[in-house]
Amino acid sequence: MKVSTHSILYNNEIKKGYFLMGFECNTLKKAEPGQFITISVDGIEANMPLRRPFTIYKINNSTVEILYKVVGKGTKLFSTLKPGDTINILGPLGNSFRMFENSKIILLGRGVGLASLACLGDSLKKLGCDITVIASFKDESSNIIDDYIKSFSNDIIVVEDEDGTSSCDNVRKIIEGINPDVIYSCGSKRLLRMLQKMKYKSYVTLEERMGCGLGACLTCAIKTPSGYKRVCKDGPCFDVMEVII
Amino acid sequence: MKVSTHSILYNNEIKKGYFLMGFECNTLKKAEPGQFITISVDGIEANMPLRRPFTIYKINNSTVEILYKVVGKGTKLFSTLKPGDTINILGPLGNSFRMFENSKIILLGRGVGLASLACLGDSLKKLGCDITVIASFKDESSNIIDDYIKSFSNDIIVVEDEDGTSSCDNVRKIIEGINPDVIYSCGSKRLLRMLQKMKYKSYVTLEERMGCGLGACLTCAIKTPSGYKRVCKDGPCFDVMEVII
Amino acid sequence: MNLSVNIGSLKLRNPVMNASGTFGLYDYKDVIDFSKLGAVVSKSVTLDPRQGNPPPRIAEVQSGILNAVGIQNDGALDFVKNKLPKMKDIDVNLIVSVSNLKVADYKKSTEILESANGIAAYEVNVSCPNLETGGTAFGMSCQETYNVVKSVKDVATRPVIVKLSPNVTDIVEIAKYAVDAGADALTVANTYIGMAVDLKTRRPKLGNITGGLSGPAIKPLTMRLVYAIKKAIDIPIIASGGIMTAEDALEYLMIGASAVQVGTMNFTRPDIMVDIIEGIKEFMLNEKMQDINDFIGSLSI
Amino acid sequence: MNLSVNIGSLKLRNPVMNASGTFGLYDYKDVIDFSKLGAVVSKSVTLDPRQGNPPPRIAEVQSGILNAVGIQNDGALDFVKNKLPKMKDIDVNLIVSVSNLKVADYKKSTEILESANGIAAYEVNVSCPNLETGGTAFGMSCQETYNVVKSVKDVATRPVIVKLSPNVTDIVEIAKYAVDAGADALTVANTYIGMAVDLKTRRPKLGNITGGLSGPAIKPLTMRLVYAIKKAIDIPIIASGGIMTAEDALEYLMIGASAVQVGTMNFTRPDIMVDIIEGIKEFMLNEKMQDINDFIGSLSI
Ligand SMILES: Cc1cc2nc3c(=O)[nH]c(=O)nc-3n(C[C@H](O)[C@H](O)[C@H](O)COP(=O)(O)OP(=O)(O)OC[C@H]3O[C@@H](n4cnc5c(N)ncnc54)[C@H](O)[C@@H]3O)c2cc1C
Ligand SMILES: Cc1cc2nc3c(=O)[nH]c(=O)nc-3n(C[C@H](O)[C@H](O)[C@H](O)COP(=O)(O)OP(=O)(O)OC[C@H]3O[C@@H](n4cnc5c(N)ncnc54)[C@H](O)[C@@H]3O)c2cc1C
Ligand SMILES: Cc1cc2nc3c(=O)[nH]c(=O)nc-3n(C[C@H](O)[C@H](O)[C@H](O)COP(=O)(O)O)c2cc1C
Ligand SMILES: Cc1cc2nc3c(=O)[nH]c(=O)nc-3n(C[C@H](O)[C@H](O)[C@H](O)COP(=O)(O)O)c2cc1C
Ligand code: FES
Ligand code: FES
Repeated sequence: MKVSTHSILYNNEIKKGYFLMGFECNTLKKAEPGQFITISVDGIEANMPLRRPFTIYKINNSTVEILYKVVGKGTKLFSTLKPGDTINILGPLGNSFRMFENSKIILLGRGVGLASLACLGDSLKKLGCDITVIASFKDESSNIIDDYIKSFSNDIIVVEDEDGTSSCDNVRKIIEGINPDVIYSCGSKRLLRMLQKMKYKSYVTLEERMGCGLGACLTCAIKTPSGYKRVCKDGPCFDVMEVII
Repeated sequence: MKVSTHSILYNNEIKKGYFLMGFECNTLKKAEPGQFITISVDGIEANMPLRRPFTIYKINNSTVEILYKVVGKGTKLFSTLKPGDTINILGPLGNSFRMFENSKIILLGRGVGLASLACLGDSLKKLGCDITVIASFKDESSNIIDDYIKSFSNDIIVVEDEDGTSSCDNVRKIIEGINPDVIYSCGSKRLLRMLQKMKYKSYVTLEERMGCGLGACLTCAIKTPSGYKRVCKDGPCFDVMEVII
Repeated sequence: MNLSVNIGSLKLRNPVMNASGTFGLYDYKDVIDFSKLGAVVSKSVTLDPRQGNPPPRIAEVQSGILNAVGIQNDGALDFVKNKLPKMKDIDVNLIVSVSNLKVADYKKSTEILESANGIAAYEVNVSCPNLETGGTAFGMSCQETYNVVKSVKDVATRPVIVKLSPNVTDIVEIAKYAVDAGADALTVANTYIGMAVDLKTRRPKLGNITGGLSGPAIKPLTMRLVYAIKKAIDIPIIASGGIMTAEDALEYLMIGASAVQVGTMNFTRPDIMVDIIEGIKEFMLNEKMQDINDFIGSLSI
Repeated sequence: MNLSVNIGSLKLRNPVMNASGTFGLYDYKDVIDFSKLGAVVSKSVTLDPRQGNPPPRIAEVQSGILNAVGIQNDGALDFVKNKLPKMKDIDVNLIVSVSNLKVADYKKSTEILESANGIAAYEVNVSCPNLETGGTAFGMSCQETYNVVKSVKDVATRPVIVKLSPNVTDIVEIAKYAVDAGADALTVANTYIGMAVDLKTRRPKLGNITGGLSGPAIKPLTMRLVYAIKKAIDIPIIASGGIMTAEDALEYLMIGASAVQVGTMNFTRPDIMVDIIEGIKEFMLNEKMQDINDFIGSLSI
């Protein structure tokens, strides 16, 4: 794990409000699925002192990608960056997902949370898994499924708020229909609580506001049966039974 | 006087660390010599909430120019702006120089202070004055005399720290040799104090740190025999006998 | 859509006004349309003329400024005679800020202002250094705050708003004394004492060495003060500290302020208050809100 | 070129260290070369383990952050048993921050730390809410500050640095009590109480509602505190508040601090302290300065 400055290779709006940023970064080459990086917003101008965390979306040799949604001041600023501009990166950070071979897998992503499961899907595929993506979106405008996600998916099921298919009830039925060995989830506390009540082995990657990203400041606490844990160091990947949401 | 946003036409480094910025601005068309504008640095990001004041360097119909030196965070940021970028301008502000017709004039400028006398020189020339510029610089690298200044000057005398010609003694002798009707000065408190002791009618344009620029906040105070005055509203142009430096 | 709010018996057409000392009166007619504002607040007026502090009086720091003007003004009599008449035809509530260095002067200057028309309310600034006790502000002591406010209330026929100092261990306690002395509302709060130095000259950046910190940097601090006072005391509060956008203003209203003052950001954009008022309207429209008073104090804990 | 400074009997190889709670110990070995730092300060340790405040515990504000971690830690015994040994081979002065919610606990936790090797000094954090008197910090009262410091000094054989709370009317008075109780040095200061809310959710941004403001926004405030204490009392001061660059650090040294702590900016750049130390060296080189101690307190008024 290292702090370093990198040139942006591309930063494309793949869908209104969603950007795919690529940069060269050797230190991230060996990052594992579920790990994340933090990016400094305005550096030592420090109008915005907190670094922003993003899951690694894709690693292609030394080219690393993140997929992010513009939600506030920081991501808005990132969205204006152009190829050749530099960003300051810290990573890889956090633990990674426990992975399984030759298993029946569901990746259950809500909104941009799906981006946090892409790298994992890619790796699981290489381990011989059969992968169904259940992608939950508000509506078509936030559907971020791209060729990369398609490349490792055996099946992709899109559920949406607009037509009611994204209800917990419906998602539960879909999952039970598939009867997977393992579920990985990101992006919805509602779905997480549902998984906690289901019988399947399930993992989740969590988001919490962060200070250091390195395990030192204890600001990224989430509740667990054994007290507070740190999303940045003990996570961001947890067994769903391990967290209290 | 108005707040308004304008596109930059050009922003050229005319000499290392000195920039000439031009923009279209109708409301400044009728500004008078010695008046100034203030420019907002980062707007309502407000990491740098104070607007920066600059004398109008040149007015050419609706194209207005300022000549500025990079000295701190604000001017550094300005120096990165490109044609098409916008700046927020407030002005014209302050009083203007009292002007005389058909007179023998000295414009005595120190460093970038000379920029604050250019517009004045241009106007005085049109009033039939004979103009000698005495330009005092640290060394050749800060000599900002350009074609515009040459265009209204009958004579230009450059004095420098390097060869000692910029000493008060020497400048006094040069002035006495010319025996002008009126002297206008900017950029040096040392030269200002010298002028206060000489017999010539002299005016100065002063700089002080500013809040509002509009006469309301009383932060831009300078001492005068009749109490504090406001550089932004009672000035920036003063009779040298009117100020205590 | 209703934007009007009440500060005690004072009715404002909307909750946005300037903070004292950061905005002009009649001479700002070119800059802003006064009839759009909730009120305007004058620069603080003292009984006797004051010449103020030596320059430099202002310095920029990260996301804020320091100032040490030293309440330069021509005195209460001059204000009534020469400044007030120029406001006659301007359609806006005028709140006159009253400040002094001796307790007795507060009463006298209020009496002078009482003799004049065209004033909607007083804002009593207790953040001035108290010369009688060696330079700490009245607003840093419960008893002195009480004494100052009482002396103004004794003669005032108009609403009295007390502007508190934030430089205290327990602002709630001081607020209670102000209210006990008869304050009709509180402005929370003035500037925070700060300092900046210049590495090159190795000198302080202000002639007065220390000054008051204002601007976006202080918003979280003043937010906490407004929240603490509102929780403890039932009195209208005008929030003053770091307001830059309509969102900032709305945040203060949400935690219980009845109105807000914009200070430093008038320097950044002299017409910013109009943008803030427009932004509040837009928010209400988006949230389908009929009356801003339904939003005031709507924070859920 | 000499960068080493003394904090009482504690000798530092340079004046730069981290602020408590914003930096890791042994687990930061990958991030920074500890042997380049003047010292490292541990996260505050309490007698009993504390689980801390509900999330969210951090929020960003303009040029700063709010935090309300609530001194989560595993207690003094665990610190001595499990954390301290891992620091054994790390070549840097370790200052252990001690905090508590009851006066008596300060003495007990110091006794536990006294039993261990590898500690260079204590930093007594009096900014914790005092449970015995209803939640205001020890550091907001002269007498309680005195009691806490005295109880640590009674058992400490190592230098005792007292970290003051800035949330007070008169910090100089409190500093005097700390010094009277035996403080060998002061850290000035902790975070400023603040608050932030979210317009969308209409809730506070912190689980604890209020939190401590830190970062560049507070620098002018803490500068003033350092200056005021230095003028009044002759004691070594470690400055802590808003340091972002070598210039910021140098400004604090110029007004009289003997060393500085970097807090929030470690989040922005985990290796920033090394840059700050390099920047100080560069400044000394440019100014042809042999000894940083000649620069300390060199402000001219
Ligand atoms: C481990 C992790 C992985 C993430 N991966 C992705 C990803 O791959 N793609 C993506 O679009 N987003 C991801 N996020 C969320 C992303 O970090 C936030 O959307 C982003 O920080 C918002 O910044 P902003 O300045 O635009 O928003 P603002 O609201 O202005 O941010 C202000 C502060 O809040 C913090 N913040 C805001 N939202 C969140 C959040 N949801 N979680 C944590 N901190 C937050 C920011 O870090 C910043 O400190 C991830 C978050 C975490 C914790
Ligand atoms: C009436 C007037 C006319 C001016 N005209 C010119 C001009 O034509 N060309 C030019 O190069 N410069 C001019 N200046 C000076 C110019 O305003 C400053 O150099 C500039 O504001 C520095 O900004 P900064 O952010 O780079 O420096 P910083 O030091 O980072 O500025 C910080 C703060 O100090 C203020 N400040 C810094 N230096 C000065 C100064 N000398 N006078 C007033 N405020 C200052 C800034 O406004 C800002 O508020 C003028 C100043 C005044 C008052
Ligand atoms: C230059 C300046 C002058 C001020 N003068 C006064 C004053 O005369 N009386 C007063 O009560 N407050 C005065 N203040 C404080 C402001 O009214 C306001 O309370 C403070 O600046 C905080 O708000 P802000 O962050 O929006 O600026 C002054 C502030 C500034 C910046
Ligand atoms: C997340 C966080 C946790 C902190 N924890 C402690 C602590 O445990 N003990 C303490 O004395 N100070 C603590 N502080 C205060 C810092 O040590 C420091 O004094 C303060 O942040 C001001 O410095 P800065 O502006 O450089 O951050 C903490 C600050 C932050 C931001
Ligand atoms: S962000 Fe600091 S411990 Fe997780
Ligand atoms: S800058 Fe406000 S009065 Fe001059």
